[in-house]
Amino acid sequence: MAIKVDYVARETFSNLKRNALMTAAAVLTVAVSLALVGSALLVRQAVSRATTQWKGGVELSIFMNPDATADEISTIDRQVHDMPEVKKVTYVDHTAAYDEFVRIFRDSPEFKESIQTPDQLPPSFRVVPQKAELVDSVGQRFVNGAGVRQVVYARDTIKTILKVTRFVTTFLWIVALVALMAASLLILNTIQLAIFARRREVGVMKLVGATNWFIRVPFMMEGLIQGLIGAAAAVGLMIGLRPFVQGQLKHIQLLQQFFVTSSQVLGTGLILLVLGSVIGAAGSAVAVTRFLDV
Amino acid sequence: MAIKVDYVARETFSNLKRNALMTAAAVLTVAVSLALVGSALLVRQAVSRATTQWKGGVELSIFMNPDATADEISTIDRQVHDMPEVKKVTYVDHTAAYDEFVRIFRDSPEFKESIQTPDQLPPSFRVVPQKAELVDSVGQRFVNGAGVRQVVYARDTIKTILKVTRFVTTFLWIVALVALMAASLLILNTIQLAIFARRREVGVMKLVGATNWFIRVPFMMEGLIQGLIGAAAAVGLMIGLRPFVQGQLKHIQLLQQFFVTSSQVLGTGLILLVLGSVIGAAGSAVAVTRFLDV
Amino acid sequence: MIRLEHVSKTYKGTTAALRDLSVDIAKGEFVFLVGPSGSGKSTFLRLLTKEERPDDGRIWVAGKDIAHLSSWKVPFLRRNIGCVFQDFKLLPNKNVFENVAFALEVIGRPKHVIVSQVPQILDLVGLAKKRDNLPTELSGGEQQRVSIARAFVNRPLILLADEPTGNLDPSTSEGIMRLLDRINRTGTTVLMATHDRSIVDRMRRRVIELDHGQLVRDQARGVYGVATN
Amino acid sequence: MIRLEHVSKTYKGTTAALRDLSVDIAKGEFVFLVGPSGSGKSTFLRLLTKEERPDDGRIWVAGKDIAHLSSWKVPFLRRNIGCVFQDFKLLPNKNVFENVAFALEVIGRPKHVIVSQVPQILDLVGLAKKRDNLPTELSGGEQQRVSIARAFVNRPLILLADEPTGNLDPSTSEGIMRLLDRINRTGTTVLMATHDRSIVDRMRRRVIELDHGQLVRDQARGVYGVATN
Ligand SMILES: Nc1ncnc2c1ncn2[C@@H]1O[C@H](COP(=O)(O)OP(=O)(O)OP(=O)(O)O)[C@@H](O)[C@H]1O
Ligand SMILES: Nc1ncnc2c1ncn2[C@@H]1O[C@H](COP(=O)(O)OP(=O)(O)OP(=O)(O)O)[C@@H](O)[C@H]1O
Ligand SMILES: [Mg+2]
Ligand SMILES: [Mg+2]
Repeated sequence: MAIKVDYVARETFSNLKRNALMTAAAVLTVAVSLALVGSALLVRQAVSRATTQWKGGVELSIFMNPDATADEISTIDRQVHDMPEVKKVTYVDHTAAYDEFVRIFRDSPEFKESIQTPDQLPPSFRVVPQKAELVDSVGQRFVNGAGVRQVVYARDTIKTILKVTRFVTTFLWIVALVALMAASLLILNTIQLAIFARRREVGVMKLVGATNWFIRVPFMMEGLIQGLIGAAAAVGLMIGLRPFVQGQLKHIQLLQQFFVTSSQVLGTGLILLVLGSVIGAAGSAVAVTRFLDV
Repeated sequence: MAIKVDYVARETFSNLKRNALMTAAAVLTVAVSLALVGSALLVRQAVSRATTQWKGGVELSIFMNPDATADEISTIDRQVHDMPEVKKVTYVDHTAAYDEFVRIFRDSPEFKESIQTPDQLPPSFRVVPQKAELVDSVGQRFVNGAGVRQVVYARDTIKTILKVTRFVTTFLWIVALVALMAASLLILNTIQLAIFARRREVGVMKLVGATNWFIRVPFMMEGLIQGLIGAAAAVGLMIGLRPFVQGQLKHIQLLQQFFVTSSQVLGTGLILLVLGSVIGAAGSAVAVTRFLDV
Repeated sequence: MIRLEHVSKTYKGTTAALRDLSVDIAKGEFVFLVGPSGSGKSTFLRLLTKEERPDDGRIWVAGKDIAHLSSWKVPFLRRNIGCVFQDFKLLPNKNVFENVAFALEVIGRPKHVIVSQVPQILDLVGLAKKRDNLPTELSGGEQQRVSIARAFVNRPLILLADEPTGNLDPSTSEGIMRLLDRINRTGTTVLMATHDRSIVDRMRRRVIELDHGQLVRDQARGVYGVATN
Repeated sequence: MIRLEHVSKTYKGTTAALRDLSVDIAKGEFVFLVGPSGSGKSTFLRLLTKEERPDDGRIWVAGKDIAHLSSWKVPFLRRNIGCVFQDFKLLPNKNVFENVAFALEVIGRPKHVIVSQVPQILDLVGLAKKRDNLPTELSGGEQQRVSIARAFVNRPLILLADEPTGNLDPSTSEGIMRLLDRINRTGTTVLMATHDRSIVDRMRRRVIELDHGQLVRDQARGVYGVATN
């Protein structure tokens, strides 16, 4: 037997209205719980963006001999530019190397004085590979190049960054999962309690001849709507708080990379809405089924 | 009229048993919520410990002239050691400075070759002040000391670390507060719903002549016990998960400072227990009062 | 229409609510179920709707062996049976109109049928003016009449009424009994548990008397009882 | 003992549950409250326990003007009044013994009193064997008797009984009426709303009849009514 749409709609809305306290309780729980999940997801995305940036900053330097010929230099230059794994190349000539040397050792004059002319310093290529993982293989190509004196990697830095990134990402996945589980538990809990308060009603419906689905569907719709409203509130909270948090983060150099785009926020919001409605509807269905055996 | 202890005890325990579903729901909510609050508090403590350590690592260097006399050096040595603001001093002589220079520029041989003998490098004092904030004032004392060539601060590093620390601490305070508010909301919510399911019972008690306190006290005891059990579960969770998380963190150099002591865990646990019982008891009292007006 | 064979039912902690009961009720009969408080009348009625399961014995309702009815068919069994419950069992969140309409919605009746039939039956039980009240806003007798209206409204094959006049004054009771009688004349089998001596004595229909769960009397055109007072 | 002066009560959505009612009941009286379903009997009783507030008029119970009773004193008013509710109002989570004992615990009676008095009163209403059952595990009449036992057990000054025999068979009813009579003879004022013609006619006590919330008859040694059937 098909269940009539207008019956379900009427039933759902009058129940939402009549059980205002329970509706409020369920919506609140969904909102708080999903806000938690959403935050975990967003932080995770921000971290992954920030680490990509940091990783992108990982580079290698190909130092030429101070007396390398222009020919040798331009050969290397061409080879580097032709590699698809390379994202960016900068050529640092004698003068630039000296300027940088001076800048780095501004506070340590004793080093500065040890180098008198730019020619003492070797020119070099700064190479940024597409991925941090490619640093090794790119460098290997040039170790024995003509006029190349040495290839220098930021090995330790890379390793640390990769480690930290892997840890933080795993950690935040776990946080998001735990948050999701906690949220589901709390939401189911609330729905269970709300339907528990109406168990006699369910029993009476059965005694009057209602089929299980006839009773279940309005409850599921109710749960779905509660879940949806709760999720919408959570999304609203996230969108509302973003400018504030972002504003705080701007002040800190290290954390400037640490932000999420609007589309990420919207994507996460969509996930929350889907989660909210699914948990709401499925939770109600499960909870009401416990009392259907009359 | 005094309310009898044995009445309250009997009432409380038989209610906890008879309303098993609601008890479970309330305990679960308290446990999940307080675990959240507890985690936020612990992370905050770990961060504050880690930043103290990092800040403790902030130092300044007093570079002597490469040709400073032994007299000049020992005068500075004595002065630095006498300052109460100073935590730790290390003297880096010519040889040590050269060793470090070689180590730092291991990957950049072109620099290494510019310094030929240890005597070219100046000896220095590494000074760690008691607090990162004192770096400036300590350094100021020696700028014009005899034989002192220059005082070098890690100014930018200090500033960044201080900023990050201040931000992270504030951020975690906010997270803990929000978690606490969310937890309170969820717990009150659950209690409210549970008592809502028993509103008729409360009404009947009133009609039979029970005073408000006669009804309220067993409900409060019930809430207190639910809160206590929930908080205990949260504490158990925290204690149980600590070795695992700590184990994960050990693998990462940067985050090795990032841990909490057992006493901090116990302190936080105590806070949670108090919070759980207070929220449980007070929440029940408030929730039941709504239905006492018969 | 209704047949019980050697039916027994014991709730936990009760000596026995029903013991070895065998009863046969034909289509179109009007039967009073009498007996002292706690003698098993409500249990008897609850077995017919599968609200309770017998420990022993077999039960046929409308030609079906309900012991072997798969649980998804139970709602369809119940739609053939109108039930006036002793404790009314109204839906607390629905008003009078919606409570009665619910019995029609459950069997998928279209809206125009609901809109025409419900006010009619509410009129019949004298509750036309209370159609928008919630059950908590009704007097005891009014709640009972809503329960009666709901049981009647979908013209069931069988009508089970558990003390349908317990909270009604004599003249309202009489109105309800006339209604029951009218429904019975259209072919509905009526089984009514009651304590109301004057109604039973006046109607002179078949009387089944239970005592401590046992059948102690089954009398065509019977009276309430032989007890004096 | 009980005095109402020009009391009116209108629920939202009702024309009027009580209209300008004035009644005076002396200590030790036994009064039947009769009237058709929905005439305001339960409302009358609910006003006396401050379960409802009158819109108008004044009410004295046990010498106190209950319109001006501060709300923390209401429980103490109620302890002087035993109440048999039409819908029983048993505590669903407590068994029979505990439900009855609760009325004694509320007024701080010591344990030995409870342990001796409760079984006694349960015996009196014929429920000694059901003392450990929960309300949902009782028949309708048994629930009603628990409600009666709870109202009696603390020997109140006033006993309000709202159709206390609605779910009881005639012989159990008679037992309850004998009990009520006995209690009344010890000085308790009894006010009983009922639809049971035979009880009222047999007892010949004062009868107050309501109709549509108005007092239509107040008769010493009266009968149920003049309606014929
Ligand atoms: N759910 C239950 N659990 C345990 N015992 C029960 C349950 N329901 C009924 N009983 C017991 O079974 C017996 C028969 O109950 P039933 O409700 O059938 O009586 P009844 O004839 O309807 O009585 P009344 O006229 O008072 O309504 C009673 O002794 C009752 O206490
Ligand atoms: N809470 C309420 N809200 C609105 N109307 C109410 C409420 N309680 C009672 N009424 C109405 O007030 C009128 C009197 O109700 P009351 O319960 O006093 O009647 P009664 O004499 O006890 O009837 P019965 O014999 O059926 O129990 C009825 O019409 C009823 O519908
Ligand atoms: Mg019964
Ligand atoms: Mg009434």
